[in-house]
Amino acid sequence: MSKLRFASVWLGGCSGCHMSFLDLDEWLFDLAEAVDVVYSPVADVKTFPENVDVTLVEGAVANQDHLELIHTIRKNSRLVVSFGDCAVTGNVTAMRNPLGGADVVLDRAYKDAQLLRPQVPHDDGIVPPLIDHVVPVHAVIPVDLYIPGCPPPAKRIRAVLQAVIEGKSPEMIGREMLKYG
Amino acid sequence: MPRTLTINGQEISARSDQTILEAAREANIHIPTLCHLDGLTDVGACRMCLVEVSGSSKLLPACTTRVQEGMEVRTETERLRAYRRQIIELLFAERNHVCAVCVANGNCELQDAAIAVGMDHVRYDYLFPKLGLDLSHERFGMDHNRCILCTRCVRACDQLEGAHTIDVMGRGARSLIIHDMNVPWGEATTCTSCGKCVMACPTGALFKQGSTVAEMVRDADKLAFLRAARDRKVWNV
Amino acid sequence: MNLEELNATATSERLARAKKRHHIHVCVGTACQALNSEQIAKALQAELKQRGQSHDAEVKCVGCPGLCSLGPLVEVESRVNGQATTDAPEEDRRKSVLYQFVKPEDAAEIIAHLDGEPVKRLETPLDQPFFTRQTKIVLENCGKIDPERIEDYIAAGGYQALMKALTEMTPQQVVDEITRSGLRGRGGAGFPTGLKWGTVAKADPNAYPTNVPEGIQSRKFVICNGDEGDPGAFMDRSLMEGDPHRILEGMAIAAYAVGANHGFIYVRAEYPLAVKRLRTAIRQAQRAGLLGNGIGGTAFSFNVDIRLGAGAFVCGEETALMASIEGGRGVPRPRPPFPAECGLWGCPTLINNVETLANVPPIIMKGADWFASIGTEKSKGTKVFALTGQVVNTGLIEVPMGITLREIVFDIGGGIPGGRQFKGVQTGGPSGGCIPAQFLDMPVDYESLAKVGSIMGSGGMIVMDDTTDMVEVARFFMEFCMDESCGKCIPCRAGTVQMHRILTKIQEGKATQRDIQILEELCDMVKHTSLCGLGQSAPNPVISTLRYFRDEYEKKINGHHKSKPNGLSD
Amino acid sequence: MTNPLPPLGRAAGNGAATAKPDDRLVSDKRYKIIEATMRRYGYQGHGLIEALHSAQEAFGYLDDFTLMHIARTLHLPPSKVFGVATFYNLFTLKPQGAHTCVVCLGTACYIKGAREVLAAIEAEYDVKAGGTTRDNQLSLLTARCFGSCALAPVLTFDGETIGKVTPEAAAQQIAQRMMAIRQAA
Repeated sequence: MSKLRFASVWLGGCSGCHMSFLDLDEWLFDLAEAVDVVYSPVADVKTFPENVDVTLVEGAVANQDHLELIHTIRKNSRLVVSFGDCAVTGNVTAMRNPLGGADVVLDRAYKDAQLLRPQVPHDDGIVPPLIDHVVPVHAVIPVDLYIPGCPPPAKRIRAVLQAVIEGKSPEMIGREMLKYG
Repeated sequence: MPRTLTINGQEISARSDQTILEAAREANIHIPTLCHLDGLTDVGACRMCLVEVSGSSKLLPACTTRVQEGMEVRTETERLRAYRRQIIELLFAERNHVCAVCVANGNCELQDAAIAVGMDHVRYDYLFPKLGLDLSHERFGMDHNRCILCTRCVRACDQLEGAHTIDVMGRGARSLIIHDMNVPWGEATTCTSCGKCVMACPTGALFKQGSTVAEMVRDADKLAFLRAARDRKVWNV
Repeated sequence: MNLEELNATATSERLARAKKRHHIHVCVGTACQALNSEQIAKALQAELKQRGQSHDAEVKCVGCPGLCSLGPLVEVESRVNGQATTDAPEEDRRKSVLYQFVKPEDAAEIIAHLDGEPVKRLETPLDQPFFTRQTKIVLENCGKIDPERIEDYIAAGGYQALMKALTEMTPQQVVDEITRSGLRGRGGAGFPTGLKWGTVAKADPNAYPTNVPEGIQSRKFVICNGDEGDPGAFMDRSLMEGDPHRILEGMAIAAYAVGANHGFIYVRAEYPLAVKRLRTAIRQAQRAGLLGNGIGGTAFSFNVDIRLGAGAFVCGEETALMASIEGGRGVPRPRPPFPAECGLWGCPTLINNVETLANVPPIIMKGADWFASIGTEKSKGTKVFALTGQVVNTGLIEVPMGITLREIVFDIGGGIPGGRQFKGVQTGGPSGGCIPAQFLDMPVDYESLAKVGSIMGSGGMIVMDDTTDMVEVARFFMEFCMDESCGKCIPCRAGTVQMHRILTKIQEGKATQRDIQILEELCDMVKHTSLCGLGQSAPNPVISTLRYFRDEYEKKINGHHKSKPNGLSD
Repeated sequence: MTNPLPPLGRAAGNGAATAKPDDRLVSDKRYKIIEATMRRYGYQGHGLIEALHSAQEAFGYLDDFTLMHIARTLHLPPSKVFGVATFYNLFTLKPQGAHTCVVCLGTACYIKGAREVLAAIEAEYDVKAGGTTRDNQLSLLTARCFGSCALAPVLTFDGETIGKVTPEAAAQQIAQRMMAIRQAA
């Protein structure tokens, strides 16, 4: 059996889901037998490759870069997995939404608390512009699988990946697999 | 007069004054609920307990429908499951339910319901309304972001405590739980600070001050106990 | 007032009326009044006085004769040959002229032409299909009598049915008569009225715990539902404004039949004129001994109170309406128990719509067989519709059940203005559906309308031409339901918001095929799980426009949000 | 009978700070009208909506002080009174402008362009539906249907019905009426 081309991306989230992924401990060796990691925050690859079999997406869509990347991911991946509560629901990343648009948050972060030359960084290429409304991944592109959890426990991640490697749909049933938070 | 009926094909008997929900629970048949709480009157609002009854074209709420002789009830059809999941999704989309930062995480009827209906994601747009947090009461707090408007607190305050400090203002999606005339809870002069509303809350909307993520302890059973003790007058004083 | 006194009043009133050669009727319904019709009445009166013709002609302010689009309307009814008699039906020897778009300045000309040829520039024919194709039972007095004078109503045969019921019939006989007539609820759902009456009549007032307020002496109640909330519907308003006593009489007969001694009329506060006229009518009826204790010299007592709505569409739902009368938030509760067994303050309660009750007196007077001879097999009698939208003749019409939509829109309504094409007609308001042109020849009755995905509703009928955007219509009604949802049950409270959101996305060109699928699933769920009729019917406008005008939705869809096969097995 | 509700003042914001509550009940004759309504219903809870109607008519809106007064007199919990007052569209808790314009958004008006009429007035007076102009001269409201569909689109200005309005003429018609009233005064 040829190895699956595996990617994981980190959008608007805290990287906790990736930490939980690393909690898979020695099973990671088994995983390495079954997949090639072609893109990941823990691998030094600059552009999202083509012909990816499965992509885990951590984090919500919160800025322009995310928005562009997520479309590339969809185009280049057979299977897109919303990985963790931020990707599935928006979660903590989206808690800024009720406050209004991006400016409110930017002002709070860069201006309100600054005494010396308060300004929002704005030069091109310095920071990606925030989008006004943080949305979960499936609000932008079709998503194939969802792994809730903040972060999803390692056991849950393993159960999903195990099924995917075997070419099956994971059974997302019960507390073990579905509890949010 | 006992009544014989079937629920999911299982034959059970019940008293004529029992609801389908009560009869089902006695027979260990689970019917999901959100606005129901033992000890409070039922309002049939959450629609989670809707069941199919032979001969009725409409779905009936198990919590307010009395049993009848020969009734054939089905509680777990594909259609009911699909509806229940939609209802739970609507609730998650309606307000800002963030399990990760909620006092009720791991101890929440809404979270449990999401698991039970198999909600792996929400199909509807999250609305992200801007809602308040009331920490003016010295012992309790109210976070409207987590409220599902089940009115269990309203009924607990009215029917068990007798204070009716809590009610609902506005209507539709703009409905909001209020204290007295929409004053900060700490200024609500009719409140006795008894905490029954906090016990009644199915989510983390009402909580004890000082509790943090996942620290909420549920003691809704106390309310059923109070009601039973009162109705049966077990304390002879 | 007993039967003899009633008859005496009727006779003397008719005699007084016969003495005048000309009867000038000025419509003072809400629409005409908005166009200054009261000024017209004053001007006509002043003109009569100035010309010294007051003995010979009278000006009467009357309810709505129906053709609101030509208002203000003035009708002049004149005796053709000279002599005043009371022995023969005087209508035989009278002729009428109808004037349209009348202004106060026209008064002199109208009065000057009383005895001569009609004023041609103002005249509109009375033999146009708008009038000739109608069958007036419920509206027979609207536009004919002064709604603020009980004598007018009595002269037109009013309160005879009540006296007949009280003195010649047992309550059971009244219920039987209504049952045999085949009358069905005119508020929307079309529940058989006789069956409802029978249930309340049989209901035990002690079956449920009750808490009737002090000062109200009744263990059963009759409620007249005048909370006409459907936008584009004003049948009940016109009835309450134009013939209030008929409603009181209907209520009193209903109360006698079911054993109630107290009734409430729940009226929208947006109808101040209707409230005023009903209040006047109640006062007059009480003074005449036709309401109150010992009605018409019998042992039967019945009092009526008016309760005002306060701007909540959901209060048209019967359990919400009762919650509102009790002074609370207009929030519905699950049924059963039905109001017929456990209603207002826990008492058995009969709730009927205004138009339903207005049908009662003629059924009692003329008999169930007469009523059952009108209409179709399952839908008896007539129905009043408020015909509005893109149609030449807008206004109030009463037609026999079973008439076709084509007759209503093209004959009575005069077709579509501006040479445009007919596209559809919306019946049943926010709870109803849009009926496309292919069903124009369908008979209008409860079953046929339901079959094509709409409902009879309370009687709003909005005609739409080919410029109408059907997705926008669906969005409009969804916005209405969203705003009017009481918020108690989740499917209606949150479901309408999401449906409205998707419809808005479609209108903004931001929706995908997937959104339409989610919309349809939501429609199905909200329809079947909502607590009350508002939620259960809120998806109807979407469902029916998706059924008949799906291409309009598809055209606005932006791309396909479809998953490609992902290679996983289940 | 002892009153179960707490004294006015703490929970009731408006007015309580400046005048003693009971003074206001005595000095403001309009409370007599509300009193009469409540008496008609034997000071029982089912008279709540009628009492609110009468207060709204007397004052133009319902402030906390009045709501609390009604709650006390009818022996109802303040939260219930507030819940009812905010459930119904016709009750308002904010003072209205000197003049009120209500645009009907019923179906018949809607399909004949009521939305455009509303937008035109909003633009002309720089006020959103449901709000009042900054000079407190005009409150702009919407209604679900006046039942005057034959005159669609319809609006009312201080209770007077104006039918068959157009987006172009609506603002002017309102301005004319406001001007006329100002000149008369």
